[in-house]
Amino acid sequence: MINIDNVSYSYKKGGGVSNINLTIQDGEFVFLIGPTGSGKTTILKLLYMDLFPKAGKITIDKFDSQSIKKRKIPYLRRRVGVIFQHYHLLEDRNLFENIALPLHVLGYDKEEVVELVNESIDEIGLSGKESHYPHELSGGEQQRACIARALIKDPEIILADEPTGNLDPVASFELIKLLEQISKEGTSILMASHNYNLIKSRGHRIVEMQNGSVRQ
Amino acid sequence: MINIDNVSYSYKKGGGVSNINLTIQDGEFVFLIGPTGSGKTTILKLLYMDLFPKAGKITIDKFDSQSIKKRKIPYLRRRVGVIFQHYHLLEDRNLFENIALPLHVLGYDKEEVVELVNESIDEIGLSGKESHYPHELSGGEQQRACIARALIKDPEIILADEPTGNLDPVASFELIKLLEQISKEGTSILMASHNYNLIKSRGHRIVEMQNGSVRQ
Amino acid sequence: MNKLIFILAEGFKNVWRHKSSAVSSVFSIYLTLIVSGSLLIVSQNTNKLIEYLRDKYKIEVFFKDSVTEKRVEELTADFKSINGVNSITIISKKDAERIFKSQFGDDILSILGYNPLPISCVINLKKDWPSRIDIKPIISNLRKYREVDEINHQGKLISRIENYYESFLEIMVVIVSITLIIAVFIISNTVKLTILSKKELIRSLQLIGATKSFVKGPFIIEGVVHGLLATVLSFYTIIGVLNFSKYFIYDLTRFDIYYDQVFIFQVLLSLSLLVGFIGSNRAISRFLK
Amino acid sequence: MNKLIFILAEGFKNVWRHKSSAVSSVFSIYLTLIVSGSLLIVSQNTNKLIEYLRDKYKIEVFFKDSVTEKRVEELTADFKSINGVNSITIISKKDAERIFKSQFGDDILSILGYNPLPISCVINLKKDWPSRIDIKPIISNLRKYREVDEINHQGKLISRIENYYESFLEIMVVIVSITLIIAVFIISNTVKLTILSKKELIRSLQLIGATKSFVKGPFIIEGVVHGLLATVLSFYTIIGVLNFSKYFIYDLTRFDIYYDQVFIFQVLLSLSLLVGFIGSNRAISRFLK
Ligand SMILES: Nc1ncnc2c1ncn2[C@@H]1O[C@H](COP(=O)(O)OP(=O)(O)OP(=O)(O)O)[C@@H](O)[C@H]1O
Ligand SMILES: Nc1ncnc2c1ncn2[C@@H]1O[C@H](COP(=O)(O)OP(=O)(O)OP(=O)(O)O)[C@@H](O)[C@H]1O
Ligand SMILES: [Mg+2]
Ligand SMILES: [Mg+2]
Repeated sequence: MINIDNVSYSYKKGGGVSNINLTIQDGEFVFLIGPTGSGKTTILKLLYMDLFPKAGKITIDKFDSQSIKKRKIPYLRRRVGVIFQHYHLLEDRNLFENIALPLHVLGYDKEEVVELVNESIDEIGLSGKESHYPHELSGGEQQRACIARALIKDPEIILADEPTGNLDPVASFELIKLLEQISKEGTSILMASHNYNLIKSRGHRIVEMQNGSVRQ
Repeated sequence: MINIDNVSYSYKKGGGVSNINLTIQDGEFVFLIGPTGSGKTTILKLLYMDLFPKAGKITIDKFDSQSIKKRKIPYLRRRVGVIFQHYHLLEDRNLFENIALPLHVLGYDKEEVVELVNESIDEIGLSGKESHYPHELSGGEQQRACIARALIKDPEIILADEPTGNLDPVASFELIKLLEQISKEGTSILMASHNYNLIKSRGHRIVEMQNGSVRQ
Repeated sequence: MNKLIFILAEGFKNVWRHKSSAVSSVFSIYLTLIVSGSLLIVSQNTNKLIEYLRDKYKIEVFFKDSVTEKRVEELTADFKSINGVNSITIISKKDAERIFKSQFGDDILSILGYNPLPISCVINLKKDWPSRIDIKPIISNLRKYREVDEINHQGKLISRIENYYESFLEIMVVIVSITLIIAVFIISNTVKLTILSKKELIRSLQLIGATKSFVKGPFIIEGVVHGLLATVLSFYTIIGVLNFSKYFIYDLTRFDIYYDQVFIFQVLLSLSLLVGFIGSNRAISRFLK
Repeated sequence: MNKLIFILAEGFKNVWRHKSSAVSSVFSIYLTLIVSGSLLIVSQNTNKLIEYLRDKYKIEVFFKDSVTEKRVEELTADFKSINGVNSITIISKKDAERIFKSQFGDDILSILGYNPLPISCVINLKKDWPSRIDIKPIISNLRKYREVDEINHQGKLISRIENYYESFLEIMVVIVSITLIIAVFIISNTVKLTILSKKELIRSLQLIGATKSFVKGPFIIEGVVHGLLATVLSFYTIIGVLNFSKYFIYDLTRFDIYYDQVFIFQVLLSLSLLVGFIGSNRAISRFLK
């Protein structure tokens, strides 16, 4: 369960979010929309504790932003799968190694890693490109690799920031369906998106941001 | 005028484009659509001569891919404004410096640079954020900065690769209108996009790619 | 366990992946080790060098004509108790004859039929004085004896060498400390440069949920491998140069450079590991807030 | 013109922007210059050192008792024409008397009433032989004279020193060349490390339509500024150390180190600029295909 309780954050140079309240239950799928610069990415960063609220409190499962110790943050992040707006694939590792990294962090052994990663690459339709480095993949392929990397460790919470920006309509639709299926199994999902056509009328909650606040 | 004459290119690890034929007149606005990995970015790279065709010939104004000398490529690129799929804003320079860079390359003097850049930042609605570094801008703001950087030198040709991926619907619509206006003044524009809803029924030519070829 | 293997493997792979920066890094450590190693050898030989120079300090005492060999023996036994005197060699009339021959090319006996040369003795000074040697009290002590005719000594040379003795030791300490500080500094800088291009990797790992030690591990292993390479290279360089110059210097000055291979290797190794470890740790920690 | 200003400004700004890598870079150049500078001074003093050592070569010739002072003067005039002889000092009976006194503490006249010491002369050798000195022909030449009784010389010391003379010069040349190669190498490596983190900038500039020289310019200026800083630092270090050790060494050995500040500065400057320029150029060109 995710709970954002009256949270505010402001960057040194201005901008940020204020008085955000939002609760996401286990297995709930919530969309976050709003114009450029309205604070969607900021909320997601607060959730994976890359930023800490200036006021208010964020609770994710047993972790909360006020009492968590710095060295405990990695353990929070291991439960959260994040699809970043700017992918952060590692340029000096190939597709296979990039997707395998979260498993190495969790200490999986070699056979498990190979099996899980191959399966996942298959799923995103990139088999045969295991040895491609990020710059040898198309924009959409990189984005899919990021999705695979976020999902491979079976996270309890998924945070997705504009995951369809470089995907074609078919692939975008498939991603939504995949996420819906995962959410049915009990995973909470918060997804920021501009693609209103894609998300409307699928029956999920839509939270709209404007100028750093949630529009009621 | 842009002319792609039976061009093929293949990457070492496979993938690429084959037998592409496409002519874009001065002042024409052409959309390039197609699923992920179909070769859109590859065609754009061939046009700004980051890649060279393995077969066939590309002609852009007086430059052609078969006879151009390496040290002449910068002069071709100065006439072309490119909006890259992965922005390539410089992380260690702020918004102002990033947008000013093409003018410095062209040797504009200081006053001109300041005037033009401020004007352009105003236009994309980011005034007040001149001193923000790229990581201090939201995804959409970065994308707009890239658009401003491509347009500031008044290019004769604009190549745009998925320029609306991180823009909200309103901003995307405004971009299209801006590009239409620029194209009316005689600039050729080739824009790769997944956002079919945005580009359909605006009366521009749409070229569809599939598996590295143009679908007729 | 799996994590440990991964971290180790990553560390070794990194050495190879970043070949060109590895060369720079190893080279910086190498240079530092060469300087430190040379200083180590110089400082180990400082005492030997001082002793070598002090070996040349001699006080010659000439006795009056009337003094017999027996009396000289008694007197030199007395001299020995003077503070600072190490050993005494008596130069008998016979010895003086030989010296005369080598000095003037002629046999004094064959010229004169008898030997008019006085008995003398050479006083060698103790070499292991903790501080500077002052020969004045010794000389004045010797002058007290009626039987002593003349005293020859190289007082000026001695005081010149002794003047530098203390300041030399001080300078050595200063240079060694400066070198060590510079060593940490330069290594941490090289590692920082290397890591600069890996900021992205570090950030990604952190966002994926890697702990600090997981992120640091490969870098520190990489640093340690660089340190080991530099140790081996600098060790053989130093030993090579030493072996060469040892004979050269011995041949010219009869000064025998002292060195202990095992000790040098241990110092170089611990220096490179310590400094390399501190250096990489410092550099990574900057990026790991 | 505007471009030139921009490139210059960028170059200087970069030195500041990349402070920490600048420190590394300057330090590498600094170390290299220190080594090269020291070698320069050693090589400039090699001839002086050889002359200093050769100054100590002396051949002593003792004449037979019967030879008169006048005849000795004639003979020494003869000796002067021997190949390799520089100057000759005659040691008369009076001089020998004084030497006897200093050696044995006694006045030979007061002992014997007359002076039995032979006349001798000391032959100084020419110092500026182009190659190794061989004294054997000189000795055998001297032996031909009937009037000569004994000849003393330090043949062994001379041949020891001369043995090293030639190989020493060869070794100097080898070391200097190795140092220079290493200098280019290490600087190009440091610059490469610095540029590695600026691959993105270079690529962006190229995609925007910047010419090669526009991209290279700021890097080369940055490199040149580093070179200048290193030159100034190393110059003052070398001069400082020289000034200190000059007096130290002179005091101990009377050997006066020769150096020419202006020349040293010129060599350091051109070395750092040349090597820095080649180094950065090489490093950037890799990323500029
Ligand atoms: N590090 C930072 N320093 C200063 N201002 C920042 C920083 N990061 C973001 N901002 C500003 O905060 C505001 C919100 O940014 P945020 O990234 O949350 O927007 P967003 O909703 O994700 O937008 P987009 O849809 O374009 O991704 C923007 O105006 C941005 O300029
Ligand atoms: N440097 C490279 N080396 C090898 N293969 C490459 C390289 N760059 C691209 N490819 C492959 O070429 C194909 C076409 O890539 P391209 O980037 O042109 O696709 P795209 O149409 O732009 O896709 P997207 O909509 O995802 O951006 C893809 O299958 C990709 O994996
Ligand atoms: Mg965002
Ligand atoms: Mg693309």
